Order: sequence, then C-alpha cells, then structure tokens
Amino acid sequence: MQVLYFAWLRERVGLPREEVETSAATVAELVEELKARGERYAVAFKDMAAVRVAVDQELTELGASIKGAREVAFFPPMTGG
Amino acid sequence: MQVLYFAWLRERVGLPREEVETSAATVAELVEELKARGERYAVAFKDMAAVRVAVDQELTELGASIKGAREVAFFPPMTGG
Amino acid sequence: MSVSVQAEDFDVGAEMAALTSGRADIGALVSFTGLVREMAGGNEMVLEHYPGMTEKALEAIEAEARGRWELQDCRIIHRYGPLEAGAQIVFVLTASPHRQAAFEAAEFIMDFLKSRAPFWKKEAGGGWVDAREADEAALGRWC
Amino acid sequence: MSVSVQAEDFDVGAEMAALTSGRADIGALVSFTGLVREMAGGNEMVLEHYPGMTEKALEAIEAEARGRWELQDCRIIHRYGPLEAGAQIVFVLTASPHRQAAFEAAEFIMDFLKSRAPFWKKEAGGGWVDAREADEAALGRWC
Repeated sequence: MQVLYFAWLRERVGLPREEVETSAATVAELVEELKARGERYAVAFKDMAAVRVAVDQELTELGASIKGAREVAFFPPMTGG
Repeated sequence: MQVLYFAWLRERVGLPREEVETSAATVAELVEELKARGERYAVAFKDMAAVRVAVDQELTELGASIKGAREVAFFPPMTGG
Repeated sequence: MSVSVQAEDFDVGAEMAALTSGRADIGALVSFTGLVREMAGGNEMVLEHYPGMTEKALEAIEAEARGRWELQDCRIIHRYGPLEAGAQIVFVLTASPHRQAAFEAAEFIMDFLKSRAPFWKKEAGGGWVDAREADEAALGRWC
Repeated sequence: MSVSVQAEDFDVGAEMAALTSGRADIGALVSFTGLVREMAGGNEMVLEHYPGMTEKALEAIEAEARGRWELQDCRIIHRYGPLEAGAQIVFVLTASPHRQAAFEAAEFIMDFLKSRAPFWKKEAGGGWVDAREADEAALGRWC
C-alpha cells in the first residue's frame, strides 16, 4: 500500500510517500505501526487531533478500514482557498 | 415645482415632466390636485398602492411634505438589476 | 467615485484588474453580473431610469454597504437604454480582506439596488416588468 | 469538466466570457476570486496539494452545489505552487437564472473548498498556515 504524507507531516516523516507492507485493519492500527518505526514517525503522529486522513483519496476517520486500500494519505487540516 | 413621471406613469399622464404651481403641503394633496386635472391623471393615479414617490430625488411616502421642494417624481415600484 | 450609470457596455475583467492593480491587501473579490435573459415577447428590453436620482441612490447603497462591512473597495455599474438578451445590465464588485464580508456586501447591494434604485424595465412587447415580491422580501434580512 | 487545478495564473474576464458566450438564458453570474494577501514574514507563499485527490474533491463539491441549487454552469480553478502577494489563488464562478442561487452556490463552494479540498499553505518564513476555526464553523450553515 502507498502511504503519503503532506505539509508538515511530510516534513516530519522526511519523505512524501512510501510503500508499506501492513496487516493493519484500520487507519488507527496503521498509525500505531508507523509510530513504532522510529522517532520521526512518533513526532509526526504525536497529536492525532491535528492529523487528517484520506483512504484512496476520500477523506475519512481514524477508525476507517484500510482493507484493500491502495493509498492512505496523512496531512494536517486543509487550508485551501 | 417640477413634477416628473416615469415608466407607465409617464405613459398614462402623457408627458415626462411638467412645471406645476401648487399650494399643496404634502405629496397626497398634490396627487389630489393632479387627479382633478383630467382623465389621464385620474387613470395614472388610480391605484396609489402601485405608485412610489421621490421628493428632491429621495424616496419618501405619500404623507411627506413638499414645502420648498424643487422636484417631485412619481413612478411604479422599481425593477432594476 | 465608484458608481457609474451608463448606456455603454462594461468589461468585467478590466474592472476587476483596475480595482486590484498595484495592491496586495485584498483577500477576497466578489463580483455579481446581471444579464438580460431571453424573453417570451421578443429579445430586447429597455431600461428607463431617473437621471440624477439613480446615481444618488446607488451611492447611498454603496455608502451603507461600506458602513456595514469591512470593504477595501466597491464598484457599481448599471446600464440603461435598450438592451438585448444576453447583454450585461448590472455589475457589482466588492473587495475585502475576508470572503464573507465581500459576499454579504455584494448581496446586500444587489438586494437594495433591485427595489430601491430608480430603474424600470420595459419588454419589447410593450409591457412593464412588474416588481417581484421576492425582491422586496429579500430586503427584510438586512433590516 | 469545469474544475482546473493548475500552477498557471488565470484570466477572470476570459473565464466569464467563455461561460456566457452564445447563450442568453443566464440571469446571474457570481464570481469569487481569492488573492494572496501580503504577509508579515515575506511576500511569497507556497501552496502544496494532493494531486488526484484535489480534482476529485473539487468535482465532488461542484456536484453537491449543482444538486442543491439551480445552476446553469459552474467553474472552479485552484492554483498550487509558489504564489506572490497579490496573486490570484482561487476562482469560483456560478451561473443561474436567479441571483440568490448564484450567490449561495458560490459561497457554499468556497466554504467547502477552504476546509475540504487538500491544499496546505506554507508562508515564506517556513511556517504552515493553521486552519482557521472560522472556516470550519462556516460549513455548519450548509448542513
């Protein structure tokens, strides 16, 4: 599965995207796996109230399933317009 | 005093403006004087609910004073924009 | 002076460019353009107005909007005379640091202009367009 | 397709002319243009976005607006990349027979776009612009 990072999440993790092998069933489980990867991830995902997630390019919640998903993206609250 | 007519009031009265000598104190009194001038005026001012008035280019009411006014205009409800 | 009452057409792109030119403090620009819709009884209408009072009425509406919202600039153009279907009739442009102020001020100006500026529409068939109750009712929300 | 996500600037006059060209059924045209305001920490910002999702999000917002209001046409342009103070960022154009529908749809699109389209602003000083609570709150009135 492709995992993407935008804005300060990208800066903190240190890369814009990566291929991740996971057996996580939900976004929240995936976040726990990522945090276990090291300090950069732990810092990026420290305050989950400030993190938004999209699964296959649809905004969703931390509890959402990622079974069969091709792309999970993490980013801060959006500031368009 | 100049009395002006717009839209269908102009068409019914048959002229766009005229000089009127009057001792009327209010718009309503002026309307009564005008109606007494003949059929065209009587028809134009038949339904006063459909007539709007401006005194010296300010929208006002039938009860408004016209003492010292230079210009009184009669017209239907406005349809700009 | 940012109110024009004119027979000539206007260029919305040029009006917007003129208003924003040389400044970088505007965050939101809202424009309203009113167009003549095709009509049942022929495709031309005539807009009659009250020269002198029209300008005053539009300036008063603009001043009221500037008093109510944080506007950096404002432009109102209203045409009169014969107008064909598809033609531009009216243009309102508001500039503000904030989008909600720009939107509300433009709506306010249009709502007042519809029922309080001395214009009257006559269709090609010869009938005067009746005032719409909905236009009068629209003023209620600003009072 | 009436959604564009692009680095290039856009011409509001040309966009409006393209949308109204050859038709006479539109009564009201409302445009919103968002501009970069001058900033304390330098006069350039960078807009990051999520290619692919951005287009989908804007198309979904447009579809929702078309479902709620009688729109004859609709256009959304959003830029990304480096942008200087005074530059145009976003453009929304709505066409309807009625002015209130055109105004409300444009406001709705802007309100959703602000908080639901995947864009992030970074100021020249290096700080990411925080989401505004007022923007999130603005969505409430449409729910």
